[in-house]
Amino acid sequence: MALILFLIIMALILIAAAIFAVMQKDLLFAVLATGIISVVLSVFFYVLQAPDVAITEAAIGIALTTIIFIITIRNTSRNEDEYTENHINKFDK
Amino acid sequence: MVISPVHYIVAPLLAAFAIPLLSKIYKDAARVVPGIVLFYNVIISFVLMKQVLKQGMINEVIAGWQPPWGINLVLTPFTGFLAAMISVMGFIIWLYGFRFKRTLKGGVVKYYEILQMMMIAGSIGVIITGDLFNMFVFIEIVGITAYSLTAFYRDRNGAEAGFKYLLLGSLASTFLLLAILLIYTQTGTLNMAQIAERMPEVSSGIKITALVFFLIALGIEAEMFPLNGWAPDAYEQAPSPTSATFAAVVSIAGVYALVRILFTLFDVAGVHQYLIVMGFVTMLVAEIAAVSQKNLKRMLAYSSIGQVGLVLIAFGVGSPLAVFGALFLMLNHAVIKSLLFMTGSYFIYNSGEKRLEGLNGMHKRLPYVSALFSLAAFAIIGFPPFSGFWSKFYILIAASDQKMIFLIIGILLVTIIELVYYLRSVGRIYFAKEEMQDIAHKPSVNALIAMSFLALFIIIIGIYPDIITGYINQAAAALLDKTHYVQQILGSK
Amino acid sequence: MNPIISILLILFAGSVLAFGIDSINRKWTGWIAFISMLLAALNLFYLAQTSDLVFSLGGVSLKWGFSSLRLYFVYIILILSLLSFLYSIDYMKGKARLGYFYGAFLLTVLGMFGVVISKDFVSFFIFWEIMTWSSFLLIIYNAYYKVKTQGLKYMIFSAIGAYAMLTAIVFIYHYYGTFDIAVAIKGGVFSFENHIFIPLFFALGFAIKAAIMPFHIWAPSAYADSPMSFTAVFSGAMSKMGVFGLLLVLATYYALHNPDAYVFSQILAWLGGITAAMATIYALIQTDAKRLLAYSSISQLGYIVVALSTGTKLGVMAALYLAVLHAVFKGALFMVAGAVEKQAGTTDMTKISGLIRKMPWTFFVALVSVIALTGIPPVGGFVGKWLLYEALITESNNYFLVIVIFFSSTAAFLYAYRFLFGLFLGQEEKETENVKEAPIKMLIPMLILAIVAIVTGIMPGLIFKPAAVAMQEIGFENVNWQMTALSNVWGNQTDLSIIGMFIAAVFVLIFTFLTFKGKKNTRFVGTKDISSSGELWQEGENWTFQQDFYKPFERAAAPLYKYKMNKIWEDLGNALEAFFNFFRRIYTGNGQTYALYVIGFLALLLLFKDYIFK
Amino acid sequence: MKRYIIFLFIAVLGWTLAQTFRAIPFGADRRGNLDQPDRVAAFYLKESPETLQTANSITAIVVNFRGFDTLGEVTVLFLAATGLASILYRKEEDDETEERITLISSSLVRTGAKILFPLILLLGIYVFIHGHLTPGGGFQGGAIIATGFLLMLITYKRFDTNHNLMVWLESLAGLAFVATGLYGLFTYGSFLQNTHSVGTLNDLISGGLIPLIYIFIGIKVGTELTNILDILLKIKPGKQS
Amino acid sequence: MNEFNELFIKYKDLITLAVYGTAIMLIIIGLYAVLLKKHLVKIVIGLSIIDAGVHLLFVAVGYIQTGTAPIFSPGYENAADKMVDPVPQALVLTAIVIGFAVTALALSLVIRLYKHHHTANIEQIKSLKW
Repeated sequence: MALILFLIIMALILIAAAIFAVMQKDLLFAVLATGIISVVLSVFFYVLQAPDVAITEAAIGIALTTIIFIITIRNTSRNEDEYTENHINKFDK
Repeated sequence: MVISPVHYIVAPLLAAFAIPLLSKIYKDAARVVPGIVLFYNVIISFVLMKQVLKQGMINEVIAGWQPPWGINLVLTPFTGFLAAMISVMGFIIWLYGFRFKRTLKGGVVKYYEILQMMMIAGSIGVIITGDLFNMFVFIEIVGITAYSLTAFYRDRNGAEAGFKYLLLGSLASTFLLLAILLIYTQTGTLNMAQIAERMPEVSSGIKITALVFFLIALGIEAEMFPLNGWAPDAYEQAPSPTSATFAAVVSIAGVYALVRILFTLFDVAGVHQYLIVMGFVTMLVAEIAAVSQKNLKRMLAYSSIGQVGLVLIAFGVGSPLAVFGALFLMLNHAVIKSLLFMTGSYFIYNSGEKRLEGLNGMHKRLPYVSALFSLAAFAIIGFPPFSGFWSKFYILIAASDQKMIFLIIGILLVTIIELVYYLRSVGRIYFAKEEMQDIAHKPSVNALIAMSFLALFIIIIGIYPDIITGYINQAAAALLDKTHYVQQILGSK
Repeated sequence: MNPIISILLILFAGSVLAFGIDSINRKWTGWIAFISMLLAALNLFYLAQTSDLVFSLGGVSLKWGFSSLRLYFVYIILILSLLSFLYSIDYMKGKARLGYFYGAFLLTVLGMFGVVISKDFVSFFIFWEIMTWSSFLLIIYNAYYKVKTQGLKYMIFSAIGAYAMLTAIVFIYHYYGTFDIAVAIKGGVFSFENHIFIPLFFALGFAIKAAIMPFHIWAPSAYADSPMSFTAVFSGAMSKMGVFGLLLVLATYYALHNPDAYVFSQILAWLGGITAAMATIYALIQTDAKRLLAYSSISQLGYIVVALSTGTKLGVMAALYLAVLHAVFKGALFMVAGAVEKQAGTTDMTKISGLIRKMPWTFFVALVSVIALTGIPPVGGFVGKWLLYEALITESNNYFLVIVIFFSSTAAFLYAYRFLFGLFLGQEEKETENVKEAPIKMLIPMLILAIVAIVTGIMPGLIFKPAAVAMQEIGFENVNWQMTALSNVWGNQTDLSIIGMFIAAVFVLIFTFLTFKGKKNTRFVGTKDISSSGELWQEGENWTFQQDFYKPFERAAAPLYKYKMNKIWEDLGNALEAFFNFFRRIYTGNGQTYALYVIGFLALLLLFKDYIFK
Repeated sequence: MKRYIIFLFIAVLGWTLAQTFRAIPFGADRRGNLDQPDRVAAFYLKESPETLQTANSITAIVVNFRGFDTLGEVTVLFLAATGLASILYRKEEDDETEERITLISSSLVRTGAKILFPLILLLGIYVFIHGHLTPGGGFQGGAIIATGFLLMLITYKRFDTNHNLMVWLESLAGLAFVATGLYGLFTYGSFLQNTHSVGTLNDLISGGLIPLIYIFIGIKVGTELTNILDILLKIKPGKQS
Repeated sequence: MNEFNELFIKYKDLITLAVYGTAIMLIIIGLYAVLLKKHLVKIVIGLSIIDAGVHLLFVAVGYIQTGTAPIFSPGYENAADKMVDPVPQALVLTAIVIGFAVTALALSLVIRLYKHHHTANIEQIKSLKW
């Protein structure tokens, strides 16, 4: 029973994290939410008797994907609504 | 077995892994090694083609597991023909671009050559593999190389085109995965022959859903109409040898994947009508968009899409003659369109102008290249006695056998649209006033050899198509003979 | 070697050679082309005893060979082309891109020759297309800035025609299982019971080539803007390919006298009649001699089509005869226009005049050709007109058509006279003072053509003979003809030689009179030389007849000129292009929209998947 | 308006997926007959302990049964690294100083990283060496190694991945993978064919060539991922080009 | 295990919903981001969420009631009949790595685009059109 409850809670967290990742304006948090998706997903995989996939998802999804997203955000804009760089001509020398 | 289909993949892979090392030792290794590898592919494709025509089929198993358990590479006359075609085109495009890449600085050549070579190898992989998931992997190889190459010129438009391509490509791979999953759950196998064998047992709901996913995913790769938004941008922004490769290799592989899955895997009615309708819409929209293009490569890109539409129509008609025509058209398209991209690239290089105005009066500066461009333009419109005529002719005859008079009239009307913009550009080359510019970048010898080879091919096939029709006939028969395919692969257990 | 192969090879090799040699030595280009044309034409002596050439290409069985009908057209093509190539050597001297010109020209001749010798539909179509695109290359040769409209117009119309034919051809293969023209015709391909679209599509293709009225708009500028030496062949021989094709299509009708075809032939006849009349009216208002000739060409082709569509023995004979004659005199006229253009720099009839003294031989050719064109004895045109009228009056029962034809051939006098007057007669102008007679290499072909026109006028049997043989092939038995006489249905015979001699005598008399008169010491006064009347010519004042030549007539016929076919087609083209421009905006450039297309298409497929796939 | 259309489209897709997967019951046995395999799943489950003597049947599939896929997959990563390098970082064209993004890190973190790094490497190596016995393998091990490098890269400004060594390792690992495949081709007639001496189940040295190949894959994936991270970390924020 | 078995049967619909439903929801949410979010990074996030959903579907399809991981570790040498389907897991391994490669490439393109266009709004990046 506990396992099933756990599964359902996990599923809810997964969906909530996904919705959060999509809706959150601050991209850094959105990316962290995708990291959470990966964490929960790897647990999910583990529960579904797929330890190999779980490890892969954990290693690649949590650490690597998140870090490259963060690098990207660092290089672009952090706020979703603020697409444009404020000082466009800053580097146009 | 000295030579086997696996060499198609392994040789480029070895080279790709080795190039970073070799280029530390010998600076030009990155430019030379792919040529050697691609030439090796040409040689083995001829050897294998001969063998295939004798034996009927080569079924190469990987890791010693007979199909359906392991992955297998299948060379039928059909796939062998396409693989040979792609190998030859790949080598010619390499030859064409040999000096072009000299304009790139230092180590960048390495990246370019690896990606370009692997794009060709991946396309061959898509064609010769007999396993569904393996096909997905190869499609991803082609995709990743294509995205990178599209954005290879690191200007704003390159990245934009690359991103669009990547966006649609990712959607395609998503749906492809879903479709593979559905198929796997129902048949319990990934081998295409066995899937084909078991497909009648699959319940129709899941089968058709999987089919739709396949259609979307491979339609994106095959540049079918509402799914081809990436194509013009990618063709336009990629370096010209890569544009030629897109037309001559990648789109062929996409169409192959679509056709293989529709013809061999599924036994669903309505597919043919779907192909005809969507092929026609693709062709019509592409040509309409091409007519008033201002940009030469973009115009050629839309024309490419149009040709692919015609290929899809021909496959949709589905009779042996139509498939024969479709294969012939694929061959012609590969040859002619890459010649157009090659010559067009020289125009752009000379005028420094990507727009059509750059063509003005080019015949004075580049007489030979202009003549080749005109030849290719005439050939792709389908004027006899060039090779483009025959393929169109066979497709029309095949359509007439099915009494599709409106289809025929439609195809020919669209051809007239095509004719308008090609002749306009030919007219520009010969008759428009040029802006005086004395600097002429004459084509280099290797590019001239490559282009002349293609032009010669166009003329020879146009005057005497019998050289090639025998092979194509066998290829078409091999595609249509599904039971033979299944039996050959599964029977050799 | 089979003369067919050798002609094709010679022409092709000549084309490549001419194209290549241009960059080495420009002087040789014309000669190379002429020599290869000559070599090809020499093969004519071996033609008659040639057997058919059957071979397979691309899975299609092809058949090339001659027959009497085909030979008839081969002669027109090769001889006219030969003369034109001789003419070209001097005409094209000093122009750019000679290799391009001669290469394409030889290919065009090759295409025409191929069309005629093809005995199966596939090679027929192949050569037809070769002819079309190589002539396209020639049409855009002069028209630097017109490529976008004029050359393309020609190409689009040709393509529509050719593709209509192609559609019909593939369906012939579907229904009859053969590409062989003779077999297909025997099988009743062109009969109207089975598949009416097959003869209709073929007729469309040929009508476009023959510049029949609603499809003629490519013709005036194509004829007028190409180099004249090519136009001579273009109008003289290539438009006859349309006639040749119509003969093929209608052959079944002739042979079987299919009553169902009555409507069809009537429509064709009326189209031809309208073409003849309208083109004549348009020719009247042209100020450029080349355009005038172009419209005249269209109207002459109208006659031929009318004659053809009567479908009687006499009518077909008239058509065949007119086909030759038109090739002769229109070839000569275009060469005259070319000579004037070459020597005087322009063919604008409002600018030049009085060339008769400068270019007497050219004038002679023009005179003979104009006489032939208007159909005055003793020149060959008279015979053609005679046959045409007789065919229409006695056998067609279509008197309105007769009236139309009468009207247009009468009106032809007007423009023919304008041509003659505009270029050669009238006052001499200062601008034309330094004009010289055309070089000998240009004169020879013109004179040959003029002589042919005269000879055929006196001895029409020279043409009747091969024409009669040709007609037997289509299915007409017992075609009667005499060498030097015409007979009508009432049994009266007119000996042409007597008429000829009489008129020749009159000519000689007039010529002597004029010569003696010219001996007197007269001073030539230019139109602008009005100082004798105490006035000075002001800039912009019009003192010549050349301008507003037929002003009253123009005013009278003004309503007719309003309806220009050209404008309708152009509007259609513009509307299409605008639509295309609008339509391609579905490629918005936004990657997300493309993704939306994908998902939308997916959703649609998923919604309707059970209806589409079963 | 557009938003609702999109909702509709997505809803159609979701509904169809739901309908479709309702016909594929969750948790049902779709492996087929295990004794007389008619489906690949059963075959793999049967053969992987018997013929290949590989405990982890996923490893058996990834490296042997479907080894060609894995070769392709390694190639994809390799090509992604190449493509990334060609898109983002060209040493010859950008004369940018090779300055990496680093987090402002305290000495505690740095020391911790220094201690952790060898451990992480060891873990990674352990994972791919035991790929045929326990969960994990080349990819996982490679990814873990890359994580270790990532840790060092972002904490130490001066830490260099020794590009040359990386290139050598990566290329040699790739070549070794292909060479192993070719060894199978030339010895047994089939590319990637496993040796016949496969050892016994659950030994460290078992499964024939499988552990060897997985080690190559591990090295290759690790270097490739490190390479990708290295490239991404080297771009300067907001630099014009 | 027996207890779980019973529970599984009892709550089968719920579990099915939890697994399949989550996967499909992930796909849908990801698609929503891809189609409606304007920020390039958001679109790439959407793509990776879709990927996650698809991977979950794969693993879920391979799952077998009360199955064990397909590893013949000591003590499980003959437990093949209880093991879950290993094939989808192997495929997912490949798919995850490929997905990572594509994501990395996508993000590099995003960085490139931002450098040139100074914006990450996809609606403003359309210099190639028609």
